Amino acid sequence: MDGWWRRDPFFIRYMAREATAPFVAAYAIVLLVGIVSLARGADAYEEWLEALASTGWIVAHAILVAIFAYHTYTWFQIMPKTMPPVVVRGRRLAPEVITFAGIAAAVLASLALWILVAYGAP
Amino acid sequence: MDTVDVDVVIIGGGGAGLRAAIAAAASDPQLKIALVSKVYPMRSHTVAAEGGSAAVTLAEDSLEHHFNDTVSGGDWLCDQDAVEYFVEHCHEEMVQLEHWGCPWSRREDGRVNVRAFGGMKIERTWFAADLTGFHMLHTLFQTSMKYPSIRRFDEHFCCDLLVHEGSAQGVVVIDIATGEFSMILARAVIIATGGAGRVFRQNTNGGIVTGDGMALAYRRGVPLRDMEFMQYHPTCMPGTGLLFTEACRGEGGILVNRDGYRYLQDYGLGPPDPWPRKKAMELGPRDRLSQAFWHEQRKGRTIDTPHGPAVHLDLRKLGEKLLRERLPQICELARDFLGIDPAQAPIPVRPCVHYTMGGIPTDVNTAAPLPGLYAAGECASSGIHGANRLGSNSLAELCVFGRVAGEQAARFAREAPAPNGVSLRWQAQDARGSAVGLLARPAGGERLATLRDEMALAMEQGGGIYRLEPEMQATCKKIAELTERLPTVNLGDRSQCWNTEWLAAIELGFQLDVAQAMAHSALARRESRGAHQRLDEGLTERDDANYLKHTLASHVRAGPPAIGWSEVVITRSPPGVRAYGAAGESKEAAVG
Amino acid sequence: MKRSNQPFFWLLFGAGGMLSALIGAMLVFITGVAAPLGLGVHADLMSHANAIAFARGIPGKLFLLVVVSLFLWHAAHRIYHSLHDLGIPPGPLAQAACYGTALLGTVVATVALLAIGF
Amino acid sequence: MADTRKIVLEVLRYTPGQSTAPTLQQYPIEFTDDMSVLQGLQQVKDFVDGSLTFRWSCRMAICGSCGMMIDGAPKLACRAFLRDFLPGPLRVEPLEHFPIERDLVVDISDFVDKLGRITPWIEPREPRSLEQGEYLQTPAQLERFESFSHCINCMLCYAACPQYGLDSRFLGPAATALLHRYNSDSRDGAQAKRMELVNSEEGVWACTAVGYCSEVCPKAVDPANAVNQNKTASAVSWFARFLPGRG
Ligand SMILES: Cc1cc2nc3c(=O)[nH]c(=O)nc-3n(C[C@H](O)[C@H](O)[C@H](O)COP(=O)(O)OP(=O)(O)OC[C@H]3O[C@@H](n4cnc5c(N)ncnc54)[C@H](O)[C@@H]3O)c2cc1C
Ligand code: SF4
Ligand code: F3S
Ligand code: FES
Repeated sequence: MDGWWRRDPFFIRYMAREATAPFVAAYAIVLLVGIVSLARGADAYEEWLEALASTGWIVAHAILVAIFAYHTYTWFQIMPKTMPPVVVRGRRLAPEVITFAGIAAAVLASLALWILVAYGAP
Repeated sequence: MDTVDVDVVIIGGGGAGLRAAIAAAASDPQLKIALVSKVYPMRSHTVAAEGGSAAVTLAEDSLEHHFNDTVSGGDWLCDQDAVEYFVEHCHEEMVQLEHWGCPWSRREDGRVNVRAFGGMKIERTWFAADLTGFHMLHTLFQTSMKYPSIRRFDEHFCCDLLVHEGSAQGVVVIDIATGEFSMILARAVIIATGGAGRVFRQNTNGGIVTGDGMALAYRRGVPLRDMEFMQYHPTCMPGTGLLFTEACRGEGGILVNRDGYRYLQDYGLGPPDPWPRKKAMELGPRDRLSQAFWHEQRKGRTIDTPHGPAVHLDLRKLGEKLLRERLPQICELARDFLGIDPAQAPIPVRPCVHYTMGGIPTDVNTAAPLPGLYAAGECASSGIHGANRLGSNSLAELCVFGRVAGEQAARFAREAPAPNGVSLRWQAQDARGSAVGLLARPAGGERLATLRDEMALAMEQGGGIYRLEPEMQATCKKIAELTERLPTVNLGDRSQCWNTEWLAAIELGFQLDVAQAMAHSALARRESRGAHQRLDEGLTERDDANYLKHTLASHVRAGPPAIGWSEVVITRSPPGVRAYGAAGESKEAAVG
Repeated sequence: MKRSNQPFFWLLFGAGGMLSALIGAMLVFITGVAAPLGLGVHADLMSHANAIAFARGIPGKLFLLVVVSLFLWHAAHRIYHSLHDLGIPPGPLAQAACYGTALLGTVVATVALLAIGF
Repeated sequence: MADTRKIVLEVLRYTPGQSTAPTLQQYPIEFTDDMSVLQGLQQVKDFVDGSLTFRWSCRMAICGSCGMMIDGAPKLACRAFLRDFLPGPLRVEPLEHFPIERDLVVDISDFVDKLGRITPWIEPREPRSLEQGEYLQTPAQLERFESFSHCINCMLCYAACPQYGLDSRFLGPAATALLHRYNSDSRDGAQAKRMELVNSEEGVWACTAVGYCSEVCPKAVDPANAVNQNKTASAVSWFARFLPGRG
């Protein structure tokens, strides 16, 4: 089974999907470091903020955004497989509809978050 | 050689074999049952049946109607005691399958739905979309797993029937994966090996439908009954022979010739409208529809395709939605093989060999004329189909007579003495010797496929929809010649493991025996009845005075079979005129 | 038959996957791109004062804990299975490494958030 | 349609006892556009090399015998058409993840054993005699399980599933689809028994929702959906144990 996932484009897409996980973890760790430094005091926190503002980290985060977006797409793409069939007026909902609804929900939630942060924050 | 001791051995894991196994196991949990099949049971050809299974269901229907449809459909060659038993028990068997989980199509109120079928006066065909046989087979197979007393021998090929002092006492099987032989000794043997359609060229049958069980019994002295009756199904794919179920017409599909004309009205099946209408036009019996095609072809009114002449099966009126819902498999076949969407365009079809009416003769208890031997399913001549089977009677038969076979064999096994191991061992060694002998021949000689194709072509020529004496004689000769050539055939494969070429050679031997019985039985029946239609001077009509009897072909070592005759059991329906369409309707009105 | 302990992890995986699918990309954009560059948000969005204020409120605390923890559990579960996909046999060791990290992260985040005070 | 074209079949050959390792053998054939890969193989067996071994029977995509790797993907040979693989050569190999018995024939006994373990029969919710007739089941109730009952046991999904390939203890797509078929049948009452298998370590939990099983299924059974729905069901039952009054 070595290298089985190179056998078919389908598997390569699957591996790409799974490969988003370390990046999700990486982001969680970045945040965690931020929280810990916040707990350690203002100096530690400022250091963390400064690091975030470096070009390297900004580029890295920009890449992370793309990876997270890919995760969003794949997550809702397998959604129809993972949930019980939804029957609306006697008809089973088509998979594309479920995927679309999921992505739409993600867009709405993200917009809401943006509005909250950009206009609601002090 | 390994020996396995059981009470009942069943050869065949199709609908009939599985139903028998369950019945035997349910009747007595102590019985040891062996179920032998050359393919995994769920691959058996029952899987391919599309249309449905008959059982009197609606309030306006009656056993009498089903009986009459069956007997007249069979051109009065049916054993009426068997038909009576059959129609009485269809419904409970269908309900039994329902209780076991078969996903029958339903009406809105949750009851099982029924559809119309050819030659049936009232809708009485239970169906599971167009996958009826598939669902029945898988339901039976999966249900059979409930019984630990059923020991399966999957992918084991039965190559001989063991007989000691006039009673069947076991079989010899080859484990296909290893090539090893075993002897299964039993107090009762059930043969449920299915039909023999592959003897012909264009047919609807799967590759495994090679008449093995019929030949096994035939070689052991059991005569084969009514072998001249082969059913041609009118709507098959030219070339491959793939079937477009009768349900296409049951749902309202029509047949038209090259001029777009519903030609069936010219052959005593009209008038065409109103449509659909039971027992008329496209819902006439299969033999009549196939014969009509033959005449159309003669008149040059068929359509030319790369695989020969065809007519059009037009399903466009049914509409996209109904087609997808009721006939999904048909849509798929048409699309993949022909590039046709039945909702948009008509499908070219022609008659192909479909069903073997004859077989191992059995009585109402499914007992063959060899003590300890039982037969059920297409390999049996249970007497219910006569000269022409009605669509959807066969699947019902698998259940009704499969159950009887299981129960009767179990009953017999409880009383029968233990098999005689010593004598049977010699026979089994012999069987192995001759099977292995095929492999031991030096290389060189003819290809197996050449012989097989010649046989199939000869059967088509001499055993077609219409038959002529000289052609039939030529076929008999050809089969004899092929039987002689068979031992010199070249087998390139010498392996013991999964040697399908070798098994195919054994199967071809079975097929040639069955073909021989068919050809000679046909020659002996000097009349026209049901699926056996002769064009010879003076033989084009049914002749009840001389031929209201079954043929019995008995195997003769090195020579043509001896043809004997047996009485047809008539209980309440004397031979009458088979009338369909307007003629049939007025006849029924007259009878009341 | 031994009951699998996977449902527990799978549920955390699912919750983290869903949360990150819904807002992950935007969150990364805000904290990693928009805030440092002052793109469309206040330049001091993540200033120490703002951060402390946010992390001292109960909703803020919970939000941070949930994001960090669930993202970690989501990743841990996927990585655990990916190790298997790549030929590293699943077992107590791999399980400890993956789920252990997520657990550790959760504990550290909890302690830190508590230390920040209310 | 009658025009013939040429393609080379490149078939994996292996005979235990005779071959040391599987090898590829090339067979150039002529074909017409309506010919399936199965017909191509039959042509070779009939007229070129009688020892080439493969399973087939119905040639109409319903018996489930003829699954093989065709051009790297699991397919039914009788429902794959030679015309779609031009210019070739067309690689034909036995199904992945199963031991080879010979040439294109694989050993599927693992699946058949699994099938036997899922309680693939109805244990009635309420008993009913034959005289009482059929159970009532509305078309809507039928639809809840019908598509999962369409499985022809062709094993394409097992050949597609990397998790099964990595660890064959996994119950796998088709067996789970059939399990789900019975669990969703309004007539059945053996859900609890089947859930034990679903919940177990060999149950559904090895699945990582690759989804390729459903992609290759020739009968649109959607086994991935069955497996993943059962993860949800299994997770619910995992937590339900801790609810009061649930033991
Ligand atoms: C395409 C098609 C559609 C049909 N549609 C309908 C329909 O709608 N309604 C209807 O009533 N009928 C229909 N029929 C007819 C009906 O399906 C068959 O008559 C019936 O299924 C035969 O069942 P069986 O159990 O006798 O044999 P099969 O299902 O053919 O089983 C035979 C079994 O015997 C085994 N076997 C054979 N030889 C050996 C051997 N030498 N050693 C070991 N095992 C052996 C095989 O492995 C197999 O398990 C249809 C037939 C076809 C071909
Ligand atoms: S689920 Fe589909 S692919 Fe899998 S065995 Fe069944 S029919 Fe074949
Ligand atoms: S491919 Fe395998 S991993 Fe799951 S979704 Fe299908 S069973
Ligand atoms: S031969 Fe039956 S599925 Fe292909």
